[in-house]
Amino acid sequence: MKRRDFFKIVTASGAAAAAGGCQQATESILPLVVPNEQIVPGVASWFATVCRECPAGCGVLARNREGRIVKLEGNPDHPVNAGALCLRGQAALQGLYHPDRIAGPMVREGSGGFKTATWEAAEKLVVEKLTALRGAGKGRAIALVSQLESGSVGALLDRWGQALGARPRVTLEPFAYEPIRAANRITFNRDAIPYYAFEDAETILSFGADFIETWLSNVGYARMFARMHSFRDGRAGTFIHVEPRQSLTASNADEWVRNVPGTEGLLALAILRVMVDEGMADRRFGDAVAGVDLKKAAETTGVAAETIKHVAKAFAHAKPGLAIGGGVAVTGSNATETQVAINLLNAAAGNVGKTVRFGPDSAYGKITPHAEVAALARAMAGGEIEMLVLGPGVNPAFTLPSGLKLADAIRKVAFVVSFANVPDQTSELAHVVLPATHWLESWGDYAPREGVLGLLQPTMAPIRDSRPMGDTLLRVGRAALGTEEGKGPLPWPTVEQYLKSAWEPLVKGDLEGALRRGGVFADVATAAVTAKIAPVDASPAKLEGDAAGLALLAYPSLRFYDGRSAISSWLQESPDTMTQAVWDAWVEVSTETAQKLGIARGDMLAVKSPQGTLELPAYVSPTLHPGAVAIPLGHRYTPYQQRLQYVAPDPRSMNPMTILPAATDATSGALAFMSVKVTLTKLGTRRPLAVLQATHDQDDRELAQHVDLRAAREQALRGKAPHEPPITLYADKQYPGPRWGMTIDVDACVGCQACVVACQAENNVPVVGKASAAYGRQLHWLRLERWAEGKPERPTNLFLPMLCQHCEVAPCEPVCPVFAAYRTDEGLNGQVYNRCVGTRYCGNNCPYHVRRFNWFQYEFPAPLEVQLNPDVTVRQLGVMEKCTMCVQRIVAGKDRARDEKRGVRDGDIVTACQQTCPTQAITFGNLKDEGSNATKLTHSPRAYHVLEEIGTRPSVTYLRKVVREHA
Amino acid sequence: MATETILGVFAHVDTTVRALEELRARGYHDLTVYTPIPVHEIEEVLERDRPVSRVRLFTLLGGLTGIASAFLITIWTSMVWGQVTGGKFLQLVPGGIIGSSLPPFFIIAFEMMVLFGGFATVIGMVVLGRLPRLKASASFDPRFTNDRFGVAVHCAPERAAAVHELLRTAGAEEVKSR
Amino acid sequence: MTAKAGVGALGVALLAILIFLAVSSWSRQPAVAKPSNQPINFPHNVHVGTYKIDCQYCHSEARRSEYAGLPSVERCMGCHKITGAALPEVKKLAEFHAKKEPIPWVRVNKLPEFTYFPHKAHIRAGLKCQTCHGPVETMTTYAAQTGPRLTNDLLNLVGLRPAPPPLTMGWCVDCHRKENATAGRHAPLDCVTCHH
Amino acid sequence: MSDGHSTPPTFADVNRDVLRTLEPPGNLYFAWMCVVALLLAGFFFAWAGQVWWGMGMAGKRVPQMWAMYITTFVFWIGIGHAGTLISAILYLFRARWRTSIYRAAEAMTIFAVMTAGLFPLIHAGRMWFAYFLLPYPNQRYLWPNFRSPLVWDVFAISTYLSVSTVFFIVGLVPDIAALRDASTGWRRRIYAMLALGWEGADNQWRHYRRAYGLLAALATPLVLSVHSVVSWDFAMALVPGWHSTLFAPFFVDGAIFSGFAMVLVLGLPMRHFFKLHAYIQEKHLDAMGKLILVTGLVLTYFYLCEIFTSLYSGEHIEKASLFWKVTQNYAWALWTMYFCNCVAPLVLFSRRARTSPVVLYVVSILVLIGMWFERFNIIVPSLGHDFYPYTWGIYYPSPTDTMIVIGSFAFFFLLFLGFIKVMPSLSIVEVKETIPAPMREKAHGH
Repeated sequence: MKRRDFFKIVTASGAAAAAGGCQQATESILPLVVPNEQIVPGVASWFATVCRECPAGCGVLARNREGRIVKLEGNPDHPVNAGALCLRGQAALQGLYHPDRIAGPMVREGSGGFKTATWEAAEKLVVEKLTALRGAGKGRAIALVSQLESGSVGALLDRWGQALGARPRVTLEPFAYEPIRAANRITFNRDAIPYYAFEDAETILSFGADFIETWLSNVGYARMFARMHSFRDGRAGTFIHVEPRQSLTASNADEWVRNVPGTEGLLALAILRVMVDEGMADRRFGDAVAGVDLKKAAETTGVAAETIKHVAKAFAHAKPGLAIGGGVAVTGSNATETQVAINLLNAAAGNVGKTVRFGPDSAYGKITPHAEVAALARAMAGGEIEMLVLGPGVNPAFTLPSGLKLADAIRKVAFVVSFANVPDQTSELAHVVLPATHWLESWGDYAPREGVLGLLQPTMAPIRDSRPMGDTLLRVGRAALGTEEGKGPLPWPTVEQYLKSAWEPLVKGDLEGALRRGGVFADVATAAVTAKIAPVDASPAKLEGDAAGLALLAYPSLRFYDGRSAISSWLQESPDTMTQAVWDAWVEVSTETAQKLGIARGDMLAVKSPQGTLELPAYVSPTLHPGAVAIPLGHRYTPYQQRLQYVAPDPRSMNPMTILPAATDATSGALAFMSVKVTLTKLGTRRPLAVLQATHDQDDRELAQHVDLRAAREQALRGKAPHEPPITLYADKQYPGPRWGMTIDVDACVGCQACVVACQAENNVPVVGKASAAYGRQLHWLRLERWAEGKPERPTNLFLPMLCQHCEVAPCEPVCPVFAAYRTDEGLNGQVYNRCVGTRYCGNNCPYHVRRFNWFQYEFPAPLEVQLNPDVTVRQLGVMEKCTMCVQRIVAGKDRARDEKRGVRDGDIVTACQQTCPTQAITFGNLKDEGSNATKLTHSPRAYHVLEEIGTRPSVTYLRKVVREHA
Repeated sequence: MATETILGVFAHVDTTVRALEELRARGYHDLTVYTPIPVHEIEEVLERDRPVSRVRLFTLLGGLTGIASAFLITIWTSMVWGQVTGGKFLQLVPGGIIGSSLPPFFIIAFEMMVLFGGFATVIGMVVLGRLPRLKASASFDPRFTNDRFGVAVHCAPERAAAVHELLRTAGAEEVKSR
Repeated sequence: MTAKAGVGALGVALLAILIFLAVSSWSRQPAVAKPSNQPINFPHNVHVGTYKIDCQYCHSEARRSEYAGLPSVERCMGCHKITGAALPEVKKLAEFHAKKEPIPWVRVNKLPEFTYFPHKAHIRAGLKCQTCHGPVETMTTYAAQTGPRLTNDLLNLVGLRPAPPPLTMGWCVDCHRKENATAGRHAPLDCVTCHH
Repeated sequence: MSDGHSTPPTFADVNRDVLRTLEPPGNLYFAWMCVVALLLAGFFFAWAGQVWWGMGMAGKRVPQMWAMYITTFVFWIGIGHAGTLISAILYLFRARWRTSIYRAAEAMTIFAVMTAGLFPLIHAGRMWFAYFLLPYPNQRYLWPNFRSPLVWDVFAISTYLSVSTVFFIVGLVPDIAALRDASTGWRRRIYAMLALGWEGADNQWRHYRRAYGLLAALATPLVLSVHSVVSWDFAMALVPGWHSTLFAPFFVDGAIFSGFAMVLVLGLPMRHFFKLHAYIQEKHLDAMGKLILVTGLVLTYFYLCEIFTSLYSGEHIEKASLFWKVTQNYAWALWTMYFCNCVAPLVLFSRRARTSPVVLYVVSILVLIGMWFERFNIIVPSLGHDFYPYTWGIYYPSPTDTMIVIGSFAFFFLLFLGFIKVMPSLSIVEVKETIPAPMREKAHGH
């Protein structure tokens, strides 16, 4: 298995690694003892499973080489993501192969640290505790907390709890969208979170719903959003977004309405008011908005009356439209009211049943209400709980407001069992750690919404001494109950048997098929609901703390969700699209505030709330509402803590949760993230942010271009003007075979960074760390640029995925003294690592600066090196590298075609970035084949080349973004 | 037949020249003249019946070789495995050479011309000047690299006396037979 | 004097040749590890030569994978349960099988890490294994006789030793060119086909 | 002889005076050598670190993938121009004042080019594969890319080094012969070997003069070509601020400019310490001063052209690059350059300045600084603000960078200081040619 060799060599001596090779160590190669039918060495096999990085539950295909997973891709058959995957899903591998993964069971000795133990010993402790408690009849003192498990696994956990007489299980998800449930109870009398049919909407009116980042199911909804919004044969939907901060989602809006934080509800009602007054909605809705006066509303919300009016028009005239709420809009003390108002908007516009579909309800509806979590916290603090069992993926000590005092409460619990497989803030408080297998190593199932059941199967053998939580619980449960296998309430020997028996009725004998498809998928009929119209309290959200302070917007991070993904160094290094910052958290401060306090980017600020203070570097943003500061959730320095790799760990917390009170939404009792006003003070020290993009101003260079919707329509009708051939003295190169090319639709790109991480995973791109990244030494082959146009306070944002343009007249090639950079016969710009001497001339001469240089010998700390793609060379220090258009996939695709004795067809070869793109902005294909999608798109009137005037004649064609007239 | 060498050591250029003129007049042509520096007057006398140094021939040939080899290697290498760089390439097709981009090769050619030419020149000088000589010639005297001029006359022994006389009258500080 | 110069020139020329040989052979990637003792003395000549077993019977991955692969211990035992079970070397095999342990074969052929060589494509093109691996059917223990090292180069130069398949890039390219020219194939000559 | 102005020296004086420069050096010399050796040690230490840990040890980044190494490389190549210019071109023009300085200048040339030659190696990410750039037959059938300016460099610089060295050695032969005849013991034996048995016989002189002339004729275009080729490293690239047809003459002129400055920086102390006033006279200084002045003015003209063209081009990106250089982060470097290269040499309009060693010395130092910054300004700021705004950035030199750049000077001075103690730093023969040949009847003399 030759591609594995370099692990030894690289770790041994950098100089001799990838291209040295003069020395030869004898090494042994081991044959299998018994051949494994599923695995042929050197040939990838794929296993379908479900991504558990967040509750969205996307389908995943895991690529297995020689028994190890090297890449994750979306499952095309899965109804939620249909082949796409977000950056967090792509980075799940880093959790699987995390260097800090817990090696085996650990037991705390007295008050001191952990010491490793055998499974038997560790389980024995748990059993003893369980039996003792049951013996004392204190079953209720046992609490079981897990992440959202909507399928049979959840049922098993509940059954375990009942069998032992424990408290009802608590499923802990910080982002539970309870107010939506509550509001639906009120308006539609249905306790559920519906399916929002973006694809059918003409206009989407979003109140803070960050559906491109984290809201409900970001991949699924981003996909559907692209379908309704991106320009296709002359038609394109409209998207209006209301939020005090320009989030990534907001920056994709055709119109971004910046409102005073906490006034979304009022704004919604004002819009409804206009609709009623102007006869765009049924009179009956009048009583819902009886108390709302447009002028006053305009003042309080800080949104001009005209804006409200025309938003109302745009929304009401859409057939159908869709209004959604989420993010900061529905996490205030008035969250439920806000969502009720939004529901009324949908009802008034007649969207219910069309774009708002009850029936295929989201699994989020099954999350334990926050009230119960709070109750559990109180119980623990009161000493009622004597045994706490924490499932993998739950980290309440980090992901819940410190106002709940959860960490202290947990410390009060006599016996805490954690199933975490990577140490986190909560497992540190445990007494026994029984590392559960990573979801890629486990059996399980997950139903993201009604009718969709995804099945999890082990895609590889566990790389650490960890066991499925289910198995452990079954074993200790039986031991505690004194029953043996096959009998009693917990008869199943392992969770695998349990699941297979549970699935039997669903898969109807065809388990193989179901596993191959990745689950059992059915359509669920839309349930009819009627809206109850009642007056809504339109008062803005109440905020604790200094009245003169700034509203704190703590928002879920695109990259880390609630922080569970922060262990991935890939994600730490993939920039936040809006700020382009990596490896650090920041507090976003509006320009006005910055000027008042004399703050520059990188100045350390103390963010003070009644709960405490948080010290973070400032990021000055011209777009943020002056009355607010924003801090992303989920940031923590965790990658490779034990090795102190990549970034100097900072003792100070970066988690806004530490300054949030235990505030709740009055009506639903849901956790309120927007609940406090903070004051800023400048500390005088600095912590420069690692920001990858030097400037967001294109300086009139038209790198990312846009076209007006009307113009785009005309062009689409007229077609593209024929492109005159370039003038040259020399004969052009002829391509005997195919000529590869790529098109990227800037209009479809939503800037979600999935492609960046996918590329990193596919091409063995190393992680360089904060210092290097800040100094222009990041190695991403594909980078996602944000270019801002127009007024700085409300810019039009253009997202430009920039990768090697594979120019036909490539400036990098002729300057290379050794032909390491050259033009292949298939129109690629080849880069031969083992020929490269490292003069870096090509890097200077590339006008796009997409060439990356190996400044050091970058490490892949064990066991991360196991993830490396065997088909891609790991580059040695001192060589140039860059996007190869996944040449290894091209080779594989041609090989497959030759096996089938045919030529390469369109779609045979899919690059990693294209494969994972939720909005299908990227198309790869043969430009000589007139029929290929890529070629068709290059003929589009919107097609252009970046820096065309230089005459490099790139093989990557971009399609202009279509901007709406009023944007 | 045995010849004798008579060496005259001079302190001045004009005396040396006078001696040479005398010698030539008397029909002595087998002379070796040692000077610390090249002196016009002396050269004039000596160069009268000598061809121009053939070093320049070496230079010419060297230069031409350089040019030829440069074009050979550049063009040949881009034929045997011509990679396309920046859309430029050099390819042999039935119709002849296409896509050719020769200009850069002239630079190589120029440099190689100078290199080969230079080396050839020195080789020429060494070979024609009978260098390197491993041991000093009989009639050489260390002073000749400092401030003295030497005239060594190779003649038949019987005429030695006459040469002695001639050199002394011409103004030699010292005359000796070797 | 001129004779001396001639000798000197000759010396310089020889030196130049030696340096060139050293540099060029050093700059090549050794394709082959030095022969070493295998855990089991496996006689290819018996299996391939005497019993005419097809290479791909044991190296069965060759036709479908990048790697030629090694026979699983199971497969070896398939025959050796009965055949030659008494032989000492076969006993060793039986032990491994009994212990359910893989056999730690010492690797012989190895291309550098930056070179992608798929056996599959070459088998598909009908290439004989011997073309690259030498006359395996005659080898008692399969270990490459010679790699492209300076000593071997010199020995080959003076014809004391037949040049083995050197598994060097130039050698690959030669074959690809020949095939394209004569057999009208489309063996790729793009650098990135093998170096990516 | 403290004052050589009264009576012209005789041939014997010349030998004596020149040989005197080879006498065992004093403590000052050794002190100098120690400093130099120390810096050199640092240089190799830094280099080793960079090879071991990677190019990241130097402050390079995107977009400045080239920075101080190439800057210093071009600087030294430039220095390497005066020598051959003086010895070849001025020889062809029969500029007799060159004789007293040309030997030192040539030595300087060779050592400067050797120093410069280190930098491509230091700069390469995998210098252990640098031999890929040489066209040598190999089993891979791979050859260098003759379209790459870097390969032109390889040819130009290696040619320049070899030809200048040959030229230098040829010039040395008769002098070494003189040394041989003046020295004894092992020294004599070594010199005897190097002198190739030179005797100053008419036959030797005859071919010698011809060969020397031809070499000069070959070297002259070479001098001009080398720095043109180096300039094409930049001119052939797309980078705004590089992509200019102006570069070849611009670089050559700059090279001569800095070269002469360096000749003075080395020559004036030699004149002082070795008491060579008889040979390096005021008229020589004056001539050098004039040359510096002229080349300086030409350079100023080129600067103006550069600015004019980029303004006149109407190219948005070109202009943006220019304005950024003039006003933003690196402006200080640019203005330093303008002062040192355009303003400072103007004092040489006065003859008194041209003949005052102190003034000349100060101006020369300024010019050297200025010329180093010229290369810096061409490379670093241009790259820092080129086509693609996303990657605009500022380059910060790392300790490794600095150590290696400083060390290169140490390397150069080590070679030069060594040279002046083993070889005649004045050409015995040519100096003799300049003074009247000894005549018995003075009336009949020249």
